[in-house]
Amino acid sequence: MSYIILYALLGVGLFVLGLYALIIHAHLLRKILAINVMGTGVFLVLVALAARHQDAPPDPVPHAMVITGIVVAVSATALALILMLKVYAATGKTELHDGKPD
Amino acid sequence: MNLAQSLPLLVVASSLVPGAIIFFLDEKQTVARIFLNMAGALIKLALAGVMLWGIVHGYHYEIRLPLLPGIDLFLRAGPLAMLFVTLSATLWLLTTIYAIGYLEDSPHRSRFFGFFSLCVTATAGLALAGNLLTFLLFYELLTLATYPLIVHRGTEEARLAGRNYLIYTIGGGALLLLATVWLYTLTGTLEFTARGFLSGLDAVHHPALIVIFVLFIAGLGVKAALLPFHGWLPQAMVAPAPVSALLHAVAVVKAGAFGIVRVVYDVYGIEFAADLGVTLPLAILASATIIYGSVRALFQDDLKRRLAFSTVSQVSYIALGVAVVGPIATIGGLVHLVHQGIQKVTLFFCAGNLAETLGIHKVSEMNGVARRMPWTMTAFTISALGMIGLPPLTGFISKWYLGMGALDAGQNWVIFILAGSSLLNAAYFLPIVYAAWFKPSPSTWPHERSFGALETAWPLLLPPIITAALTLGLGLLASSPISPLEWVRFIASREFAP
Amino acid sequence: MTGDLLGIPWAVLLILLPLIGGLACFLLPSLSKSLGLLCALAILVAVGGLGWQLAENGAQRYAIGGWGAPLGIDLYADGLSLLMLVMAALVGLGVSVYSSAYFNGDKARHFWPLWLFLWAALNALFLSADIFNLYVTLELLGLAAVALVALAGGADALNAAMRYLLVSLLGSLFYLLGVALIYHGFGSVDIAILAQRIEPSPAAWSAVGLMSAGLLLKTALFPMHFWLPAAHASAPAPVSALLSALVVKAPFYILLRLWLEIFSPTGAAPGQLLGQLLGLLGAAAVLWGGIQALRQTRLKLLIAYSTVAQLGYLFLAFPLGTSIAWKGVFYLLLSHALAKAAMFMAAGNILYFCGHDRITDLDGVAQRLPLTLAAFSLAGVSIMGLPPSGGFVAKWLLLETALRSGQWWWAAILILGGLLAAAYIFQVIGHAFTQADAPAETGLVPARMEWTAVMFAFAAILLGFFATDAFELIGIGAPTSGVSGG
Amino acid sequence: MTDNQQTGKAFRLLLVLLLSAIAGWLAYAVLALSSSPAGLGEQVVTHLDTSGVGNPVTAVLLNFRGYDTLLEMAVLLVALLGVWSLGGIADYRESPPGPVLDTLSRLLVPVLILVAAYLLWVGADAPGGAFQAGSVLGAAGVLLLLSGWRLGNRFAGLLLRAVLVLGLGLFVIAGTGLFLIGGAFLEYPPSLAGGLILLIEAAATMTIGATLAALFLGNRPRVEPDK
Repeated sequence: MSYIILYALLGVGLFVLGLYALIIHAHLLRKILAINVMGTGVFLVLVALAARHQDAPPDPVPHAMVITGIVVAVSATALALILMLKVYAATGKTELHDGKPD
Repeated sequence: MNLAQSLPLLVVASSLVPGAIIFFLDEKQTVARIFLNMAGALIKLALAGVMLWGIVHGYHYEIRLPLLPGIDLFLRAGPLAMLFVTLSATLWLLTTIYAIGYLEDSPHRSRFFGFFSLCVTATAGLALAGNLLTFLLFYELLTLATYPLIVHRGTEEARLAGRNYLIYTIGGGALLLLATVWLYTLTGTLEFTARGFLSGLDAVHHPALIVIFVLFIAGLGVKAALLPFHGWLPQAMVAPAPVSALLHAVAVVKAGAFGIVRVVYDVYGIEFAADLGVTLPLAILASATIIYGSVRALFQDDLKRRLAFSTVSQVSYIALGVAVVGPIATIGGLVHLVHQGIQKVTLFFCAGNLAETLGIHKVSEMNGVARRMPWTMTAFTISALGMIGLPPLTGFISKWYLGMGALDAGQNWVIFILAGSSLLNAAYFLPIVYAAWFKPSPSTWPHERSFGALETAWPLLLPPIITAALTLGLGLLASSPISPLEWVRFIASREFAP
Repeated sequence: MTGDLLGIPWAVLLILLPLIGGLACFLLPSLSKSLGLLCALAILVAVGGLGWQLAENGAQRYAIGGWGAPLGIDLYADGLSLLMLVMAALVGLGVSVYSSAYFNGDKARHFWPLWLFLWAALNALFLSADIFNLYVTLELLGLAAVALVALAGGADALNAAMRYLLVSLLGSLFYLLGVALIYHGFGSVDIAILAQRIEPSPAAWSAVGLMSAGLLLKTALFPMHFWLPAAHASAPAPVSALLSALVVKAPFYILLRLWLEIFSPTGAAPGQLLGQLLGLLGAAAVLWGGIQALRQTRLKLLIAYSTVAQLGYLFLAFPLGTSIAWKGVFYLLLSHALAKAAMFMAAGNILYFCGHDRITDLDGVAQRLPLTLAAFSLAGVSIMGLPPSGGFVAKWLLLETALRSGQWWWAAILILGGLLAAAYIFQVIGHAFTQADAPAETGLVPARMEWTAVMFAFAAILLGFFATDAFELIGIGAPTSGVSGG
Repeated sequence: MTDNQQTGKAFRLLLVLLLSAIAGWLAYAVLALSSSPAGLGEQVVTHLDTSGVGNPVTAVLLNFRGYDTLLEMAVLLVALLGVWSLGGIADYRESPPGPVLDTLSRLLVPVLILVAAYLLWVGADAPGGAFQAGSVLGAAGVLLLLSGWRLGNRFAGLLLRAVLVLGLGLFVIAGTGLFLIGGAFLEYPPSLAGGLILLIEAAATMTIGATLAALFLGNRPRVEPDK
């Protein structure tokens, strides 16, 4: 066991914190940020564990996965932000209404 | 050979194909629609005749299509199937003629006749079904195809009647499905076999078989309008008269009764069913329905509702004949399938004529109507007397065999049911007949239409006259070799062979 | 010649065709309709090719880049993938035809590339043998689906799209964390390799939990269905059809793969328990979805809740667990896809024609849109599970297994679900048959849109007659071989 | 929410407990992983010399798992399609850039482009590569947009779209081409691998940069109705 595992634990912490924020907060921007925090947590777990064997070089595969994941996260965040602005423009609210039409 | 094998399929297709084409006809293409209807009906009747001939001469007609893994869609023209096919083909032809006359100039005829044909397709299919799965398929098709006919008028009342009909029949279908699958998990086969295919099953399963029997009777009893499940039938009277005729005499109610016959004889086997002890409760249920329906009919002023409760009562004769257990009672029950159909269809034709021609809907409006419409009321009277069971009409034959069968099987109490029911039948039919012939007619009718020299349009008049003649003729010629009675004897001899 | 055709990697083509089609539609918007339809036909041919290949040679594995698992990414096609691909190809073709009439102008310009990318995501997902690659396809699918929902415009649709996006991302992240744990625990992301290596461990169990939770959320199993009705109901009609018929099935497919191949050896006891739990949630979905559908006043919401209920059926096979039950589920996937596509298209036609979809005001639809009503009703027959439809075959197989194994309560759920379905479907039909007081025609529905719906409904009905052949094809590569016989 | 503060509190407490339990369990699972055997690192190293690049991460991204990257380019494009299909924000105020921003962007943009090119080139053998380069390029685009620069009409149509699909398009074309000449899809012959990867990466860099900038703009560049 090495100190590197602490980063992985931190990743788990971020994931759960993000989840908490996603559930608790109603404001859409906070929800989007929470999703990003969760994502960062997952990436941290991936990358940190890749370096857990100190005698070997870090495993490059999780790094590649994280880069892919980041691009996906950026794309999704961009779409989410614009969608949020559109929701705001259409409803005047920064929150989701509870889905019952009319 | 191949063509002969596919005859059962052709019988089904002979109404399916015209029906499918009719859906796409424009409202104004009356000639094409009539041609398709009549061609389909005549072809079906001809095919049925060919198969009857073939069966008498020892041919077998069956066809299989794979459906589920291990279970086929299976059509087979056995003697019992042919009884029902011939009946429905004959009555369909007449009902079609009647419907063409009845619905003249009314809207949505293409839709109507399309579903009408689908109904008969379903009836022919379930008559010819060689296993329970096929039966189930056409049973559900029948439910779906009749629904648009019941709501045909598009009123709120029709919608509610349709909804009620569905609550009963879809529920019944679900029970039937459950019973069928359950049975399949026990036996691994669903094929109808003379004298049943369950008697070899381990005794451990007997309680399950009793529950399955109850499910079957409940599922089929809905269409057959057995006692707690009859509620939809009087409500469905909002439909046009030809639909009522179809529901009561040709398709729906008969399908339920026919299903009970199938389940008791060809799934359980009558002797095994008697051993399980399920026939006596069925007989009691049927008897209760007979009396209940008659009593309710007594108090209806609306003519069609009175006829509807009469159906509730009369159809249960079939179940009663089955449940009494014995060759003679079986003959009575099965032959009543035919006789009740012919009689009841006549009555509904006549009721429709009264409504269409004079605007009469109520019994209390029928005073002296026989003088205005003598042909219609003659037909009505013959059928009503048949229903009561007056010799030599067809209804008498049924009741005679039922009574003899009950005595033969040692179930003497059934005699009292029959006698009581006949009295009640007389009580609700004879006043109508009396009023129509002997009471003075009012100066005006509720809503009279003129049809020239005839008392009403000829397509409306011809079918009841033919069916009334059949009621008389089949009664008189009951012992001739081509009568339904002889055919039923042939079927019964198969079920009760030593 | 035959050998050459058999040698073509049809699987790769199935992914490339919609990708290229999407790119072409994006580059040349004025041609997008024709390009889209062409692409749909080409995909159908390719699926045919793949099916032929599978029938001749059995299950196929294709190493992209020539590396092979575990270093590279493999595509894997067996009977189950074929089923899903065929489903996507059929529904995709129909939706393309329908959309070519439904979308015009600027909407069409946005619809076609998004739809083709969504199709590419579906095909890639159904062919992937790599759990990280599945994550990428899931994201591609999710983003395209969200964008398509939002295409309807309006507050409801935007709101629903926003929620859908958040749920979709959340589900993906759960899934991805599970992938991370699996990779670090067992050193591969290839399903087949993992199936051999995996053994009960905290990482494996966490991964099972995380991935299942994420996928269940995405596939909207009760009580995680909260996002689905609004999204499916407020999207444009062809998109609703896509979402209900295909998109929600994709995460379910992944779950199925994982369940059948990786998770089943992670220890029998928790597996059994989880199976029962999934069955319970499925049963709750069947009942809840049915009751909610019955309570809806808007046609599209009714259909959306029907999807919630129908998805519930899919989970009844988990506690039953036999290969017959799985066959039932596979058939339900297909028949529900066809029937639900038909229903949403029919609803789209009604909306197009009447300008609203209030169920009580549907009077006269039977007279004015007879084909559309026929499509809705026939599709309803399959949804209710009446014979001879595909839905019936599925229900029969599930009922049979439930009764055989003595778990009669699942049979009761199946029967009750069918009754509820009948109730909500006939509620619509009943109102459609009533006579309109005053004819209020607003628009004419293009024939293409009516006929597509009818074709789908018919296909769902006729599906019942092809069960035997279909099960032979689905059985290629024995996708349920990991399942115990009892 | 204010009326139900009591239930709100109870809910929060329950949620915190639940999430703590999840966190605890996940931490336990992660800790248990610390001794699990290594992943694919060794295999990557073994095959590195036939991959065409020296940087193992780039080798995984563009060669061993190049298919993931291909799909990821599609994700990027779909996000942009989604943003464009939303039709932009009507009341998005564009304030004129202040002098600092203006000057800074003039100075920074050329540098950023240079950095991007360097990152792209160096990615073959050291940390760097198309995504890093693309994001730097995207940052340059964002800076330009912030300082009021807009794409000219001549480029806002087909040309822009061509740049946006270049990354994915070239990837697909290369992959298909390779499989037409007899290999597997995306199977680079070792001799060509280095060049092909650089080519694909260059295209991807431009596309990523353009896409990110376009995503930031949040709206399809308007084309005057002149065609």
